[in-house]
Amino acid sequence: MNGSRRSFLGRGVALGAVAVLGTYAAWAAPEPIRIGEFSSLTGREAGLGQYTHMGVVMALEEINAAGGVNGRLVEVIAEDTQSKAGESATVVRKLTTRSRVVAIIGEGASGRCLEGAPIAQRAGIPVVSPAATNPKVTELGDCIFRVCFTDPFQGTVMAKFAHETLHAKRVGVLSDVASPYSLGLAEFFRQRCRVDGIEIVGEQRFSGGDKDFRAQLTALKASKPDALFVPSYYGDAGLILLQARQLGITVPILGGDGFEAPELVQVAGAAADGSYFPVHFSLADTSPRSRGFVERFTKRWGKAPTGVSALGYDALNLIVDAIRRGGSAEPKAIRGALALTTSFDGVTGRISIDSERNARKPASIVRVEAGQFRFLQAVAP
Amino acid sequence: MVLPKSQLWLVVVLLVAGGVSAFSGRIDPYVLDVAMGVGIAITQASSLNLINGFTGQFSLGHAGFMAVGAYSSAMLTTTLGPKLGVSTAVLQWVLFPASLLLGGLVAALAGLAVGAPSLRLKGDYLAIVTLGFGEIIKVILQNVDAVGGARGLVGIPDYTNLFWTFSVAAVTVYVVWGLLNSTYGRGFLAVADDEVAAEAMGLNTTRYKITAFVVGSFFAGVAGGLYAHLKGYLNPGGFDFNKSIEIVVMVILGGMGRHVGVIIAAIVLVVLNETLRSFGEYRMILYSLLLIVLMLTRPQGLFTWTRRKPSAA
Amino acid sequence: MTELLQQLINGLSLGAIYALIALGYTMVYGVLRFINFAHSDVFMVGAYAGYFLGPKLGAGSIGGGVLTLAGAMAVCAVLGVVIEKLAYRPLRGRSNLTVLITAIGVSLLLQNTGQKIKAVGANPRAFQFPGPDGMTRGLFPETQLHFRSLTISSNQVIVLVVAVVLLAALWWIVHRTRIGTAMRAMSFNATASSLVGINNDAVISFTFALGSALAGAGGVLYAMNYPSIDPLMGTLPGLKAFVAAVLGGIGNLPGAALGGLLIGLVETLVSGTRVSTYRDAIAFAILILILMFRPAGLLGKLRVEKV
Amino acid sequence: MSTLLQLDNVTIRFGGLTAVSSVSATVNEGELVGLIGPNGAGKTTVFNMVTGVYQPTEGRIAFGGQPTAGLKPFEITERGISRTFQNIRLFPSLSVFDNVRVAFHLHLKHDSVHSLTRGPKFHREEVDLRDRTLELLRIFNLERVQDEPAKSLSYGDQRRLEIIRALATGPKLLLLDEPAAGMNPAEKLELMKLIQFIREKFQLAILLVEHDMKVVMGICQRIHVLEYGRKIAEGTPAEIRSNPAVIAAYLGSAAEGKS
Repeated sequence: MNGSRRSFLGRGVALGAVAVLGTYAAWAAPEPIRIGEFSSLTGREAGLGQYTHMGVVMALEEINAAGGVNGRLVEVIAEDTQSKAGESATVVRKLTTRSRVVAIIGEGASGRCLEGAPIAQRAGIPVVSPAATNPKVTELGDCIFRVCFTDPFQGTVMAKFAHETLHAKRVGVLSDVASPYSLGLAEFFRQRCRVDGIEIVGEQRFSGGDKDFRAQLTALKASKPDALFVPSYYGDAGLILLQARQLGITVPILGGDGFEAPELVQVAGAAADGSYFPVHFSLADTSPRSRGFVERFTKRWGKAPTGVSALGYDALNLIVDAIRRGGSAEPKAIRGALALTTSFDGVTGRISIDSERNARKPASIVRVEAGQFRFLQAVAP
Repeated sequence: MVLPKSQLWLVVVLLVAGGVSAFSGRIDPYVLDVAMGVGIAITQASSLNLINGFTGQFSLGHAGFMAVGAYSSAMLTTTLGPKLGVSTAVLQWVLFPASLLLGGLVAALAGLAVGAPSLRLKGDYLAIVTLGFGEIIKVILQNVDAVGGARGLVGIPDYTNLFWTFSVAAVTVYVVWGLLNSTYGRGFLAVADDEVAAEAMGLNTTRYKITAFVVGSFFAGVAGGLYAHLKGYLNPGGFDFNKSIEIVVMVILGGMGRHVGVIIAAIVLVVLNETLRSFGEYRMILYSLLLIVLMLTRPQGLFTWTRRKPSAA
Repeated sequence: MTELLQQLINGLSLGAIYALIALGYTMVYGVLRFINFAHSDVFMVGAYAGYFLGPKLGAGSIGGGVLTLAGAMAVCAVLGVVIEKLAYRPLRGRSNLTVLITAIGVSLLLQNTGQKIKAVGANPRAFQFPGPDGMTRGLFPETQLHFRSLTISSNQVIVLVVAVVLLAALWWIVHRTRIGTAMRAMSFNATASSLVGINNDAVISFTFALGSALAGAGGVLYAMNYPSIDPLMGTLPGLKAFVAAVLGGIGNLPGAALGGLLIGLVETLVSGTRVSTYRDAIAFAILILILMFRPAGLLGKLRVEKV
Repeated sequence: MSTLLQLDNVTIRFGGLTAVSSVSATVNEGELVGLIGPNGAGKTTVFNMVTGVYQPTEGRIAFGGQPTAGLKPFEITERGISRTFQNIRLFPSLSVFDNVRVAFHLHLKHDSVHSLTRGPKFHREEVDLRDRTLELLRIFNLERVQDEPAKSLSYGDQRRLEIIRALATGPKLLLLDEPAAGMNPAEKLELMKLIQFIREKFQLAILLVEHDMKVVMGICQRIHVLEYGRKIAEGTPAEIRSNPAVIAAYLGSAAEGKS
């Protein structure tokens, strides 16, 4: 994982070029538009932050290679939250006042987004979160947007899927008590199950970062479910899938978008087969726009993108699109233009921003087959 | 006459804090944010210094007391504040200090609850019990929906300002200093030096230790309240073992049982954290190397040039 | 009933790993009287050593698995000795807290360097090895053994067997060899042991080597059972093992083993119940309760302070 | 002369080991009593029971007519027993001045709250305590080193400082645990004078554990002798010197030591 350093170098070169040009032609080259980013580049959720960051950097490079926006280059100032509480508020304050950014991307993790975004809201700087799916995030204020779908959407979609496609009657739920993401998904899943008449036969909890889930799985197995819903991130999910299959649990296991990462299959191996989850962006998507993104990303970083990479890519492009449409790089104008986004053609789908500043776009459900994520069906909001 | 002078100092610091705070609108909010972080760190470190440095206990649960204070204080302002129907200024200057006090008191109660039964444990055993307590607090907060559970507590008003942070820091330093600089207060140091001898000289060592624990926890709780209203958001994960370690490091780098050294260490570590930010991923590597090198070269603490003042009546 | 039995088996194999880590804490405490906070990261290094050595030593077969385990233990033993020489030895005779902070520094250094090194990285890696057929395999060949509705993974059996073998070896070293006798002498009284001609530095180095090797074994076994490894993976098991060491009576070898098993069992049993989310809190609450009534831990002897 | 300290059939066991067995003894007001016996006879253990560090397994200890069972060490000090330790236990990081000052703790009227409000009463008391501390230091000629940390003093001075500190608690009974240990004959002579002086100046009783027969015989009015945790003799120095059991105990142990 060397994304950040290379991006740092890349940015350095770009900046250097700007600086050199600037000394000769200060009158000609207008100052770049500064956009902030705060993400978990180090610490426990560094994977999330770094993959997002790679997507952002790639979007940045493409935008600037194409001459920037409205005649100005774009600059991204990235700050690290170290996956720690208490850091987001400080770095967002730094971005809004020190770096004087006009818009902010971040943070992918809902908890830290909830901490940092209110500060941008107070400063009137629009925030676009790539992957914070917690509904509370956009409720923080009229400056907070997101390009991903929300927990209620995912939870509901997966319950509907269990009911309509898998014909499940009895389901078990295993959620992460330390993760608002997981609890949110479980909550909305349960609500929808009630509507559809699915019985929740077992509920177990774990704490993010745990390694042994056999106890919970053993208890769940005893309740004889038709399917399990395990909203969690891929790190935990890989082990859960593995241990579930080892304990002889053969029923389908459903997850959230947090499942999507190559590590899921690397850890779980064959045990990942027969699990289902929604994705923002499917590598198997055959649309030219998506295929092009995957190719360019793989070429640029030497590895395949994940969902959050695509979301990070879309987040920056959405902001730049708003600047272009609004014709201004003033925070207020950007906010206004963001709110009016309709049918923005992102790599994660056609995005429209609704009145709650959430992205309305389709999701895809994938099934893991022989270690591959196979596109199964699209679900519209 | 030493004593009016010490109180004079306190008043001067409070006035300066108030004065600077009045102009905080003109200060870069980021600098302001870091400055308030410094104030909170001074409060945390000085209060832990009373327990770990001066009384010779070894607490690894300071973040837990801080969490108790942060949540209590934030619950008061978020639930009661909107119902009162008074202006923000009134809330910030009346309700907020009351909430800080509440946070401190609840934390002090927690300190009493942890301290009283566990103080017969020594050294590493006490350390692990306090560590365990901190973890227990974290887990409980994660499980209680009323305080937001794992999602955290959102929408805490931003009442913390320069005046409050530095007033609290000044009061903490004054209290710790005042407690120690009296015949009664030398007892804390005597307990740290030799418990058996202290007891034989008629000192109720248990009471001393509990006093240190309760007072230390009180200010940790107040610091928590300030933190809550500075960040505007609380998450149980923010008060884990690593947070406690951060504060312990401040105390040890400053030199256990030094007033000024610990204050300097708190300032330096907060500022260092911000300075190293531009080093991105190398920041923590540098930080850890610095820690090791400092301990190898200046194990008595970084900011200890003079001998501890022998006596001050 | 079956569920309870199943949980007991799961708990036992988790506890055995905790016990291996706890022994390192306790041994170092025995001779140096300080908590080696970096121990949990030696455990992490052990897992990565297994990850990198595995493909070269033929992981996937029984022989290769054993070799990998031994290799990781050797790497960790060397690492432990190096850490002690560079970071702790210069502080010999300083206050415990100074050494403690240094240990925290070493711990942070290992974690963050791990995140930064390209070969390791911040992202979790799968502790799996490529097999000849292109499919990935675990460290040892794996099967599930079924007894009625009871499922035991062969890995769980391996964990228990390796733990028992290592514990027996440790017991033999400590009680039947010269260096073991020296270790015991030193933990009894360091000054006196140097007076009777024991080379305390050598004993300390040996203790670190031994403790770190056990942590390394723990790391590999842990990674084998939970095959997702990352640079921060040591923190939580390290903390639990530390609790186990104190629970058993820090400085006491059988105590550490007992404490490890107990913590593993309690954790697993709690996990399957309604209060599962309070699991870590319950583990600590039990520790605190036990310390209230037995301030020196379960098997520890309270040193009556001579007045 | 009334009885100040009374031990009735005091026994203490540690696990299976009986360290002190059924010992009875008294110390009267203002009396200087010696407690002697070979190594491991249980002398320090008796001290530890009297001062509340250990609770006797059986028997009863009374001070000034009041039983002391269940009292914590600091509560016993409050009643008027103070002590020194066999291995010096000063507060090493505190100054000489503070070592003594802290021992005035029992007579303090102020506490944590006053340390913060620092009113005139607090200040008056602090000045008063400073004067009393300095006076004590002056009597024993240690005021010149009052600002030094206690650990930097010479061995002899540390021993004396420990006695001064014990005196600052205002005891009626002072327990001295081997004060002459490690001293040369000249220093021992000095110490004997010092002990006599303290007893007269501060009007208190002293119970002295000591190995050095010369010191004990030279100053004590009465002597109790312990061997293997049992009391084998009691009497004036002259009586003890000619007591056959004592001679046997000491010669026996001396003979063992030589062989």
